[in-house]
Amino acid sequence: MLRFILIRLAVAVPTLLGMSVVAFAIVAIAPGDPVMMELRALGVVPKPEDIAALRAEYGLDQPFLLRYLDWLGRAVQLDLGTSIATGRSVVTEIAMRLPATLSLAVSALIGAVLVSVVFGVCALSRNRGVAACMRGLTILLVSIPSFWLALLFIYLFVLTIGWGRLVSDGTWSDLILPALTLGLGAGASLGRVVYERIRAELSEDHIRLAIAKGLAPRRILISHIAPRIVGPLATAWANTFGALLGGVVIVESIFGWPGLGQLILQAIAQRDFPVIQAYLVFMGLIFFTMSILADIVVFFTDPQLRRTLSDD
Amino acid sequence: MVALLQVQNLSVGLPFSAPLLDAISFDIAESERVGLVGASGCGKSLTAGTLCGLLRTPLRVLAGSIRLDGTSLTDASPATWRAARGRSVFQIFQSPGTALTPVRRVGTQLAEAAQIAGRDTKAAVSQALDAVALQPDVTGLFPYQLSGGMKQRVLIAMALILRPRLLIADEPTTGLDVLTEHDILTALNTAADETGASVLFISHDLRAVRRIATRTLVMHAGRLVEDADIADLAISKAPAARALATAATALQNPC
Amino acid sequence: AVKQDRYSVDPEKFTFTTRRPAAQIVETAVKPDENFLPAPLLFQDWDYADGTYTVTLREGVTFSDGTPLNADSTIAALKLYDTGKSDFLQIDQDSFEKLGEYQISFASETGSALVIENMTHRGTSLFGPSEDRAANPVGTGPYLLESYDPNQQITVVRNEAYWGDAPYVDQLTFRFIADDNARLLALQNGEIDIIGEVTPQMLLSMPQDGSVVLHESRPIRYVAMMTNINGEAPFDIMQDRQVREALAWAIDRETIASVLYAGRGEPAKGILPGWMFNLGDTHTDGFGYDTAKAADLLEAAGWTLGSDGIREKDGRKLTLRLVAAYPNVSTVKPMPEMLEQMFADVGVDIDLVEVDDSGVYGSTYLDTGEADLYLEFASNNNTDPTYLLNNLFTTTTPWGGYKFFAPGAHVDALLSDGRKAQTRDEVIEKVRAAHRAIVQDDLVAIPILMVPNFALSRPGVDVPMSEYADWIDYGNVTMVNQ
Amino acid sequence: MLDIQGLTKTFYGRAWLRDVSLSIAKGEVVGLIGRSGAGKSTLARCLTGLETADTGTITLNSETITPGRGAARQQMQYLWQDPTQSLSPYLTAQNTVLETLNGFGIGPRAQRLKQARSLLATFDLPQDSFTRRTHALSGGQCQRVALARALAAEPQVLILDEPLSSLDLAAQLSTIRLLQDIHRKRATTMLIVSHDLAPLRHLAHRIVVLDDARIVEDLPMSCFATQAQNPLSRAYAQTLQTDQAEAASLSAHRETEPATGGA
Amino acid sequence: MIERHLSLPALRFGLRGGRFGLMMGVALLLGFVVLGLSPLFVDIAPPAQMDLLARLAGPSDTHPLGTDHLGRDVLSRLIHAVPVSLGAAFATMLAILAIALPWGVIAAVAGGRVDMVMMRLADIIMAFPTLVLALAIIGFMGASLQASIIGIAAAWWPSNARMVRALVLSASQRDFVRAAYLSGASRLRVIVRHILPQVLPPLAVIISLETASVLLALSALSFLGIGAQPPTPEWGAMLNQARPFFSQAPHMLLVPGLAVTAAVLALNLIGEGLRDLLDTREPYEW
Ligand SMILES: Nc1ncnc2c1ncn2[C@@H]1O[C@H](COP(=O)(O)OP(=O)(O)OP(=O)(O)O)[C@@H](O)[C@H]1O
Ligand SMILES: Nc1ncnc2c1ncn2[C@@H]1O[C@H](COP(=O)(O)OP(=O)(O)OP(=O)(O)O)[C@@H](O)[C@H]1O
Ligand SMILES: [Mg+2]
Ligand SMILES: [Mg+2]
Repeated sequence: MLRFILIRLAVAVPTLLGMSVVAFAIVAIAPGDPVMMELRALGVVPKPEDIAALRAEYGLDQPFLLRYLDWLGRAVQLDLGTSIATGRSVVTEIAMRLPATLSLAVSALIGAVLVSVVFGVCALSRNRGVAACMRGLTILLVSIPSFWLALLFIYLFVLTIGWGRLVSDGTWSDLILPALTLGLGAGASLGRVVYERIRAELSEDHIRLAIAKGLAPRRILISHIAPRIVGPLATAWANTFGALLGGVVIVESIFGWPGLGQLILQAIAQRDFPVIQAYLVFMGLIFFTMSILADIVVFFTDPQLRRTLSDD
Repeated sequence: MVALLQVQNLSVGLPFSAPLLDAISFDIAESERVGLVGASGCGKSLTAGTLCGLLRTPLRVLAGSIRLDGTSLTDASPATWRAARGRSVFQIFQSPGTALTPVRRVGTQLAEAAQIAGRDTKAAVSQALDAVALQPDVTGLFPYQLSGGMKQRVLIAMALILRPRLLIADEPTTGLDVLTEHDILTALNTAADETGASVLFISHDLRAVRRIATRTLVMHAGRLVEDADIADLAISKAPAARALATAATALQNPC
Repeated sequence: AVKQDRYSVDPEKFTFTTRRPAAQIVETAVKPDENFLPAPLLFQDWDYADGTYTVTLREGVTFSDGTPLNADSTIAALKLYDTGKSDFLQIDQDSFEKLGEYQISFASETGSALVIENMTHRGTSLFGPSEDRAANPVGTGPYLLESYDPNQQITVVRNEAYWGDAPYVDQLTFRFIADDNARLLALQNGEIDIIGEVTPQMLLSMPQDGSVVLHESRPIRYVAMMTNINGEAPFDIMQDRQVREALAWAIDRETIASVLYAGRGEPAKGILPGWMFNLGDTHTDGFGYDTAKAADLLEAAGWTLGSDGIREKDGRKLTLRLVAAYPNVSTVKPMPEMLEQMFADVGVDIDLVEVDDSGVYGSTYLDTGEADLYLEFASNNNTDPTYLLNNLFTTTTPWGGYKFFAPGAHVDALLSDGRKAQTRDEVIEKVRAAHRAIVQDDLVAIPILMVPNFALSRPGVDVPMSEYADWIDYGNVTMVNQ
Repeated sequence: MLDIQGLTKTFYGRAWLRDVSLSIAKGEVVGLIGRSGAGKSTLARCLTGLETADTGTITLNSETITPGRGAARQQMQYLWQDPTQSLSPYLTAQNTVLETLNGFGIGPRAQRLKQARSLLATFDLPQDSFTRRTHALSGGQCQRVALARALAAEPQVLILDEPLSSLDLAAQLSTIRLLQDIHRKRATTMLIVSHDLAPLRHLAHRIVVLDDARIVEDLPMSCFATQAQNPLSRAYAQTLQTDQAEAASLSAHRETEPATGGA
Repeated sequence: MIERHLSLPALRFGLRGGRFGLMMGVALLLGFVVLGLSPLFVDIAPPAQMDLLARLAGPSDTHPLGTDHLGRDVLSRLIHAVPVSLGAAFATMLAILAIALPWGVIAAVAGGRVDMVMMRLADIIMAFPTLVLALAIIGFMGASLQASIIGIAAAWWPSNARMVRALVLSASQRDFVRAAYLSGASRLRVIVRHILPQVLPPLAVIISLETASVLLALSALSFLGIGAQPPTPEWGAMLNQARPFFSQAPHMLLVPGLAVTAAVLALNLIGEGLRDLLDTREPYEW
């Protein structure tokens, strides 16, 4: 187990490094001078010496590689620099927003997983009418743009019925609508995966044996299909979580949810380079953690893999 | 005495096209062991699947009736089928390699069968494993750790635990070497002896059939063309049956 | 609710970024009066002679930590300001002198006569000594910081020891809602009382049933198109003044004014309002709406109508890139689309770029000159009459100015003379001349509208409006009974 | 002619072939038998380049070759265990053979299609099946196409991996006849993998038994039944005897009804 | 015992739901094509023509779907947006495929170290949320439809490259592919004649499903105001403009929203329908 995780981490190192290069380079090669940007944003009348000083402060006078190594060296010590816009350390800035985004993404994910199981299983119902309706509904929900759904929800629930608030300050009740908006679409996409997976399993020989034994559908689902599909599903969950973290950008801005999505939108608009870099690295890290968790699930649910990996 | 299994005019196929099984009728008596032979693709597995209610969707029963142990299974509800499967009819499939659920231990899968049959799990499992000459410690293994022959024997053990009235064995030895084949057929006979089950043994190889059954059904292109003692196939009126017998003889004699 | 949290905890950047909320906590030396002349606030009285400013401070004022406002603390505060990166006032650091307990003097680094005028800018507020100006801003203002929830809200409570008239409102909460639409909906939904940074789209979509009340000041903000007169091909078409003038005549300002800004805008003759500094509006002539004249001008410039309705010259289409970005697109939307239609009527094709992003604006279009027209929405939000013109249209600013629409040496000279002029009249004289050059003779800025400063509130709230958004006195918002 | 020396192959730390050495003379037909999973297919696949052996050398006509590369690709042809899976569903029977002729540049270009068709015809395939795709052919027919393709390459060695086990009895019999025929006409060197000894009696000159990743027996077919020492080999020899006994019971009828003989 | 690779029964007897869905999807898409072409045959108001007196008007005879905040005809804008919105989605998909296809095929065919390096590179990009990476790229390029096409394509291709690689890999492991090589076919011929035909049908499924997602992503960017720029008629941009007026003029929001949903739905239905048709698995019924 530990060995497996260690191997997995070792494999991840080059990718993580590559990610950090991309995150750094995307910002470093972007057109525009962050210093001029900052001064302009501040409405300041700078002297050339000031500009030079500021450039030196951000290390912009150094060559790319040196800057990258320096940045990386500090990044591993969790020092990702200071936000140009707010002057706070980027880590603080992210830490401040992270709980809101995580709670949104996690609750959307949980909702999506639940919804997906319902969709997936119902779409396989013996009742053809139910199955067709469920499949249709799934495809429809996958097709609705989340931002549009969000606006419809606002119109319906907030403005017409008056259930929610528009200005959320991160309390739980404010979470429901954005999480629903995010979760429904994701749940439908995951529902497709669940459906596909179960269908694939249902055409396997071992399920035929389980049926021939006289097992009830529920038992087959729980003890013969579920353990086989949690591995692939966990991978899908991890990917969905990544997609949700991207999707929050829009939903957060519509619902005014104070999370990372708003931070990155603002940072991009303001060219708050340290924040953009840190955000990208951070997302990569989350993605990696998630995919490692998914791999662990796969590892645990596949006895053969477990054996081969612990054998040598 | 009424036969255990009565199949009458059974036709199976896709809707709106020529049937793949065409008006098949045969009976199997209590504790009788019957062989079903025929060339590849003639519909043997299809027959077996139909008897277990395991037709894949677009295929379906087009006509005819199946009565097992007095119960009609044609157009039976899923619940009726579920009740019949395992205890009344059980099938061992063509491909042992993929028949067991890969992620669950062999013991668990056998125990599940014991539960369905309503028997004491431990005793039934160890007894069954003993009967098919498997070590008791295979219960702790996963299917991938077993050889093909062992997997097939686990399936026979499962049949021993379930004690079905009718056991269908669909080419249980295909893909296994002759020595393993020998062991499997022995185990199958043991199982039938112990449970008193009727057996429908499917194969394209007369040699294997001969070890289990004497009465043999011969299929050709979806029809039942012969129902006779295995020794009489060579003098059958059906060309398909004669061809089978000839081939078997020719293969076994040095030229 | 306001759009964005501009609060920075970086002490060196603090001064310029706290803006509205901090405006309630800290005060500037002087405030703008009715005519945008500096009026006493923390400075009681001042005098300028031979490059030296002599200032008498208001007595009896204390910072919220108890430090009295006196010569020492004022010099410290001004020095503190100037140690920041924003060397905006350009005071000579070595020239500070304490003349008495409440009297100081200093000089300008550049010989400017307008340092006091620039002190009405909120960015120059005087902070008291404090280790951490972010967590604990010390000022002389009517409110004290209660809580700060980054990017969400700032709450201030009344400073009971305030030297001036106590404000009406006990506690103010500024919420940051980046999305324009969400701000309006939240107001409609009764979640907030007042919203600032009102966009024309909000005015267009504002419910007309009285559930939302509009407050406005005198017109102060201009909407104008800066023209790229120094661009390189393919952005060199605007070098031809005839084309610039043609565009000026092609704009139906009346229609725009009646459609946008809830009909509260006025067709503009310039980019400075006439009431400001008593400039008057006779020094500019402005342009009417006359498509025939516009067409003639374009014809005269050699741009003839092509078969597809777009003018061309030497095989080149009259396509102009119009960038709408400053300060963000939503402040002018949907005007760019209306302009595009109007220019299409005279055979000018517009390649419209809307960027809600000052960063991209600056680096991609403004600094590179890769556009023909820049639609801007801004104002001279300062009592320094040269402030706007000097910043936008000269080449003498420390960063070299926005060289693509600087008319040249004559405007540079007018404005630098204006900044050094000894009398107010002389300053205004120079500003009028420069303004006329910019919006009429050289026509580097095509004026479109002059727009008030807006706020929206729920009914029953009266907001004391100011032309200068940073000077809206939210502490003295009153409730009116209907 | 074909000489295998010290072939070793391990998967995941377990050896499936251990120091296997085998030489086959020109025109010889060798039968390779063993229990399921003994490594028979692995050996065959190592010879054709489908797997790469860890150690060991393979020489063909005293030249060391790399299976599946260069000239060896043509000289050693492999017949897959499952013939239907080894034929492209996108090609017709004649194009399948043509592909090989083109690939190895056999015969004049203009003649190749004719050559392919005549080759298929020699394998008893009906004319109308030449232009059919494999999914329209029976398993036995598929195997003939696969064989035709292998022989079209004019190989020196033909390696057949369980050519019979996926066929029904009638098809098995006709395949045996076909292989006998091929050997008679071309004297092709063959290595036939099987898990059953019985059918090899009709084909093989020599039987090699593989058990536990090693060759445990290597005897001429004629004296295998009597001289085999290894317990596994003995067990195989035993099956021959019981089979023959049982066959006797069937042939009893044959003598009474001579008209039934066919195939 | 004989398993068929391309079980044609499914195609022949395609009685599953997929058939119906596929037909619906194709019909919807054709509907959009007809709609998109209609300005060529029917007289429709120019999409940019403003009628400032009839702003935010609801559906009427002159404006069947009402007008927007500048008095432009919503129906006309909707119709003129068809080629823009769908075209952008297809262009993006094309760009994605232009990278993903060679990348995936080369990685799968080359194998070994080349494969590893190529996949690691793809992994690196994949680790960032697609939308955010696209946002960052657009942020630096300046907002425009082209920028969002490039941004989405740049952030999107790795997942498709992975899928292509997986398809090619599983296709190249089929016995007949290796058999074809061993019996004389050149590598190029193996790829073209034996691997590609296997890959194309599932690729068609992937392409239609992915185009659906791309369309969603593009309209999301336009909705954020950083995709298609006004006055270009584009559904996402129309939604962006409709947003401030959504309580006053809900039709402005509903119409383009429904159009996006219907177009995405059409592509999804086609994808799912194709997948069902190609699906050779036949699940057991319990
Ligand atoms: N690519 C591979 N990776 C891992 N293990 C493999 C691989 N190929 C074969 N093996 C293992 O090697 C063993 C020997 O396989 P091989 O196919 O050679 O057996 P065989 O003697 O041909 O058996 P059969 O009669 O069943 O065909 C098998 O247990 C198989 O699991
Ligand atoms: N779902 C299906 N749709 C259409 N045809 C089918 C389907 N399933 C089986 N068949 C056809 O039914 C016929 C009988 O198949 P079956 O599997 O019963 O053959 P078999 O006698 O068991 O052959 P083998 O010895 O190869 O196992 C075959 O021709 C097969 O192609
Ligand atoms: Mg079968
Ligand atoms: Mg093998």
